[in-house]
Amino acid sequence: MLKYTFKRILGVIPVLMGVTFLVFTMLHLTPGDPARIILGEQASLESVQGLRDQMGLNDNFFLQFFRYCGNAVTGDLGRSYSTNRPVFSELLSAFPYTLQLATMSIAIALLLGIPFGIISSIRQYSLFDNIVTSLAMVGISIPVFWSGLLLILLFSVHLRILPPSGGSGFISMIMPAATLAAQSVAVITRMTRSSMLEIVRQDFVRTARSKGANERHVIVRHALPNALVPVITITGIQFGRLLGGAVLTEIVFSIPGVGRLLVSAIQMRDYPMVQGGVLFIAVAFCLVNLGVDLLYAYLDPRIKSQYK
Amino acid sequence: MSTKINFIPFIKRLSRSKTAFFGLIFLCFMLLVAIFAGVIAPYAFSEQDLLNTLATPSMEHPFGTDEFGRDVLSRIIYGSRISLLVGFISVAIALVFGGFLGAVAGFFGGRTDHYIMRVMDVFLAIPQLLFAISVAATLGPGLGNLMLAVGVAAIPQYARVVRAGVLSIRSLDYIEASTASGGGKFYIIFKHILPNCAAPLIVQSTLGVAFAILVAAGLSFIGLGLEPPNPEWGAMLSTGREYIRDFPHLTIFPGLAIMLTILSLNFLGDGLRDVLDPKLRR
Amino acid sequence: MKKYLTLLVLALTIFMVGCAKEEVKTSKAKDTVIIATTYDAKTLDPYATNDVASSNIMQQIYNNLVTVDDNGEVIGELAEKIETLDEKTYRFTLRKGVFFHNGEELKASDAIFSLKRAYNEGAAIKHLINTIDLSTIKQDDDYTFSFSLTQPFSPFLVNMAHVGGGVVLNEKAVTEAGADYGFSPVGTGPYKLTEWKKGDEMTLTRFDEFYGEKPYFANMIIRVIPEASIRTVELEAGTVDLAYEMPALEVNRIEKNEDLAVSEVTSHAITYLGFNTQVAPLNDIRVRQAIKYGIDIETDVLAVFKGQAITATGALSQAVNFADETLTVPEYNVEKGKALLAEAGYPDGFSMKVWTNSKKVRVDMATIIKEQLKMIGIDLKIEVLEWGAYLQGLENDEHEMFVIGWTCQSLDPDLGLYPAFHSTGGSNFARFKNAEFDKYLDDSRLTTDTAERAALFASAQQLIVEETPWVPLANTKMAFGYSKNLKGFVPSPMMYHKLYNLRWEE
Amino acid sequence: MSLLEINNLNIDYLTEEADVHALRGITLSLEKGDSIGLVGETGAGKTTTALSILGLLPPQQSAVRGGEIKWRGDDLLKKSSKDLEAVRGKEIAMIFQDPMTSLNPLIKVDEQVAEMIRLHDKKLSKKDSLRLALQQLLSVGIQAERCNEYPHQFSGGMKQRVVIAMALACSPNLLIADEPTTALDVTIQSQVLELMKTLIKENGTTLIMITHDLGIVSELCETIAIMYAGEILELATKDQLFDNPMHPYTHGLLASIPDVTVEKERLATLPGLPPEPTEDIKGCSFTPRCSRCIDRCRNERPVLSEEEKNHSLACFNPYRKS
Repeated sequence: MLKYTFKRILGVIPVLMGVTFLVFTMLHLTPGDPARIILGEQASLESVQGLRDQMGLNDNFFLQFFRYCGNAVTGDLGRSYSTNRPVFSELLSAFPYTLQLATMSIAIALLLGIPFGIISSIRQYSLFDNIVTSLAMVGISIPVFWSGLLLILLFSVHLRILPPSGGSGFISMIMPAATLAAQSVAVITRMTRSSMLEIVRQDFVRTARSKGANERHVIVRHALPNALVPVITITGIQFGRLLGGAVLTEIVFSIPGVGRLLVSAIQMRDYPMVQGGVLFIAVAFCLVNLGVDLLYAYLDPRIKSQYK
Repeated sequence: MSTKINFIPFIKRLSRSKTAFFGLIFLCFMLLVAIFAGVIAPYAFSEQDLLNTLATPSMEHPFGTDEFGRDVLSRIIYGSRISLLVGFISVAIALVFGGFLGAVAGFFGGRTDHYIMRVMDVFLAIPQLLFAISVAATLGPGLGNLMLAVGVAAIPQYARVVRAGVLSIRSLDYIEASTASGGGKFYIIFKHILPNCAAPLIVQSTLGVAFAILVAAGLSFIGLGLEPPNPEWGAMLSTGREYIRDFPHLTIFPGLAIMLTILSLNFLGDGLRDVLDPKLRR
Repeated sequence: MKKYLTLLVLALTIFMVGCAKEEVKTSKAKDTVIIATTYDAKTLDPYATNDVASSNIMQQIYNNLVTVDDNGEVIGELAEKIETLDEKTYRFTLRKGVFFHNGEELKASDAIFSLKRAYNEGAAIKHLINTIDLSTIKQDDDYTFSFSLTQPFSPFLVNMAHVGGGVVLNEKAVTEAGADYGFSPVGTGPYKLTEWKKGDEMTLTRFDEFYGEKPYFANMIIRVIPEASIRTVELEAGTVDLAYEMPALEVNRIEKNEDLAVSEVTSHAITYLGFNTQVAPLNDIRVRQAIKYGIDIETDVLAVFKGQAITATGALSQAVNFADETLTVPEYNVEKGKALLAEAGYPDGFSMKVWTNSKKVRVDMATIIKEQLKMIGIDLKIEVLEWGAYLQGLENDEHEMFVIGWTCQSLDPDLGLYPAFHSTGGSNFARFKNAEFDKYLDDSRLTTDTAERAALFASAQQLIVEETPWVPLANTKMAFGYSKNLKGFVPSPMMYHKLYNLRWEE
Repeated sequence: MSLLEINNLNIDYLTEEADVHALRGITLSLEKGDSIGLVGETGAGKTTTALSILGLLPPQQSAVRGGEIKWRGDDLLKKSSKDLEAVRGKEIAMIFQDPMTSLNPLIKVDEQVAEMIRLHDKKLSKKDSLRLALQQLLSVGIQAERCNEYPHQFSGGMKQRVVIAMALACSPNLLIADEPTTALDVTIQSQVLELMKTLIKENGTTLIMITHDLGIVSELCETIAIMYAGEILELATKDQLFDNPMHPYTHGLLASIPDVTVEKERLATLPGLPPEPTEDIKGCSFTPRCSRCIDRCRNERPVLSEEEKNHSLACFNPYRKS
């Protein structure tokens, strides 16, 4: 298991190198002079040229790339062009917001999605099932930047019970988390439902019934743990997606998380920030995926034995 | 998994699911709206009336007017062209490139497979929306760029689906027979292998169009979409946001358009999966 | 199942940790004022940036050598006395007993250090002070120093009043903090930085050793809320006391609210339609004028800004000193426009691209202008460029028509006119080259006589109206909403306000 | 009172297109200590019979269209699910066909056996139940140190041993074994059969054995029921059936068994296929394939009735000895 974990971590390195190279190339193809952006439209041409030299922007592309990689290994992701603060500390200060948002939405998603999925599968084709599956589809289809706005309109503007912007604090995260969770609830409900439906047809569930276990015991003890294995996987994927992809929700609710930081960095051509941010998200993504795989092995002894 | 699709029973089976049927009908409706936008729309999408801005819905303007007095209904109608175009073309881009890469990777296996899939891993390590944002920012605004951004970001998914399909078919007898009888490799890929990946690809593509429309709307929402005065649903929503308290119609109608279109595609995709994927057939 | 329970416990722990953040602060006695802005500051190192959001915070933390009073006259701030030794040599005598937030006393060495640092490292604001001849800086004693300019430059002192211009930093603090100085700023101002959650909120605390009048509020929280509608909601809910940048719709709403008040100020910012005067057909003055006649500026400004701007008459905002008040809004006359175009050889018009960036009012302006110019036969294609690409494109001469903003960063018009229109100006995106104009501005720099300068600036402004390198569109008005109990808010046209004058009266 | 009595049981499976008639009037009765083998082709209704006894038919996809299953005189079809649960495992246990899939992959094998024990003895502690489970597993020949492993670590034969241990853990009165050896290698098959034989003898368990293999039945069962298309066509003691098969179908079946003592050019095969299970059959279901079919067979349904002692038959034109 340890060996496997180690191997997986090693496997992440080339991916991260690739991500770095990809982003690096993209940024260099992007029109816009970072020196000019830093200094603003009023600064003189000489100042801009001087800054370009100072920042090493006039160097060879590959020189810049390898210099960056070298620094990144030591944990130095450079300094943001726009704030001159270390990119890493910028990311660290934004990350708690994103983390909180992501954990809250995943919590909501699991708390709603799993029970909905279970009930739906037990009462397949019932009214409840039909409503839940249709709603799940709506949840997947609804754009967060729309549902978020509607929630703000309802709960902040009309009812005045929740703050419209999600800065710090639990209360102000409720609405963004709910908005973001809609899709995850849907995904988890559907996954739980289909997984349950598949598992319930399995022989060992019939075995459990033949042992004289009651329906609840059969579901809770036998069907559910097996059905949840793929649900955990998809939850992990969702979580990874939320960590990096909560951009729109963060924008709608003015949450200063990683996603918004990154989008504004992209818009301001803050190269080190974009570079570091994407790398950060890629690392988080890879770690979450690794975590999911390990979790998978932890939950399913069959998988675990493959890794030995 | 042979998937010679017979059209008539296929539609019949599809329409057994009410939701899939709804999806199909609504999608056809939107396609018609998009094609005949010029005929249906009561106004031109850029026609301004600075004396009648931000009007609430009325007989004259069923969905009201925006901040330049442009008819919201007409803009939504013309906007369907953009959304559907971006949705379909970007998926086509992803399908062509991803499909090709996946087929090559799966068919040749070995090193080719290894390298192609490692590159795909790199793409997959960046969340799709974020990747699309980065590409869109690199390319700048414009219809083509928007399609490209959304499409490129989706390539790895299709590569994976096709590769998995190819792997499951590659070892089958008739492929071996075809190889033995001297068919060229690409001939075999195109003649035998790809058609047999059709079912998962059709499902994936239908859901993919939905996701592409969603991503495109998201990009427009943060200002990485088309140049004005092009009517784009996400951008309309973004503008409406400023007026949401007084003139919610600017937010509600484009939002509904996005949601219903995506919803119908998702319903359809789900129905298709039920019909096409024998494993899940009820 | 046990495994799932283990997981659940683990997840709950992570969740708690994730949510373990302090709740919103609310205080009983009103000792904290909460202000909602649109953007977060980038850095609090005054030499590293020149953006309004950062300046707005720095205004509370730092003091300059000089400042501008309500009449636009330069007066000393940290400088007790300013002497003009000759037409290009100044001597400053500092106040005594002024302390920095770190306990250090203000010395002439700090001021000299600051000027040198601004000159050497302050690329973002160097244009404000680059006329200083560094070799002439001379320290007389702990509180007195002097220097000369490379040439006489009458707007010099006014420029020094800009936040990034004549600000005085503490040498020790800057040296100690190194590259991270921007996040641990040390000034002499009435407030000091205590906490900064990037992109979320910043807390400033009253500096008790401040040399001047102590502020009323012990704490000031500046929250970043990008959406205007949300700033209003929070203002109405009382979770915010003062909200910046209120658009017209929100202003109407606030005006109707008995507990809230609105203040407005015309900013130095101007939105204009620029022409690249070096490319055909825009190099023909008749074409430029035709376009000017083809735009119904007054209606357009109303439609886009909804009353949050006044229609521009010239290249300078009326809030800037020496702005020519005799100028009027250009007439809207399609026929005249068509005639001029025909005369210039374009009876059927032409098509052309117009650039803008994603700033909403600019895009909106471009959108409306596109529709109107169809009437005189010009077909515009709007290209929305990302800001960096936009600036680079302008620098590389790839532009034709463009909608952009320009801010005169000082009360003196020199910074508004010289960079934008002088043939050697660094931001002359119109590529305007006019010897007559150059001469007016060059002369204005050499004289300190107010009447003489007024005449020179008036001629310069009229010349621009005639030559039309720009069609000036709007001078933005900024509206601020705040609680009726909040007193002492005087918005500054420079957009960085003296928030230490705020008081609370129930 | 018989231990188990099935009377005219009719069961349909419900599909979107039509109802599938899985059982068309099964009648069967078992006394304590009996061992009966249900033999027939795939789709004959053997497993359905077994599942219906335990009430394990999928509730939404199946329907009882009549009949009764009496266990010690009580109709199992009328029992509440709670009462049924007390019967399952405790009184009637079942061994399923595929040992690969009939164990829960996430639970260790000893715990799966222990669970069976605990389900029917609520007072038992987990520790005690595990101890009992261990004994049970030892008795089916599983080494003690392997009892704490997961099913995927076991071979197929070992898994089936676990399943058997589990089924017998509560000493049930009736054991239903649904093709317990089909999924196993031939060598393992005999070992497992041997084990079952011993255990059943030791415990005196009543047995219903489901198989398509007459050889297996002859080893384990005293009585044999030949099933075809949801019906029992012939029911007789082992000896009588092999000596004197009366139903044409049984005849065919026996003819298809290779007999090493007699050299034949070809094995006999039954021509044709069983009827569509959705079809409503008026007469005898075997008619289309029957070589002895008479007119009556097509229009009237033969009912299982005792032809000789311990030998019942549903046929109008059976083979008769002499």
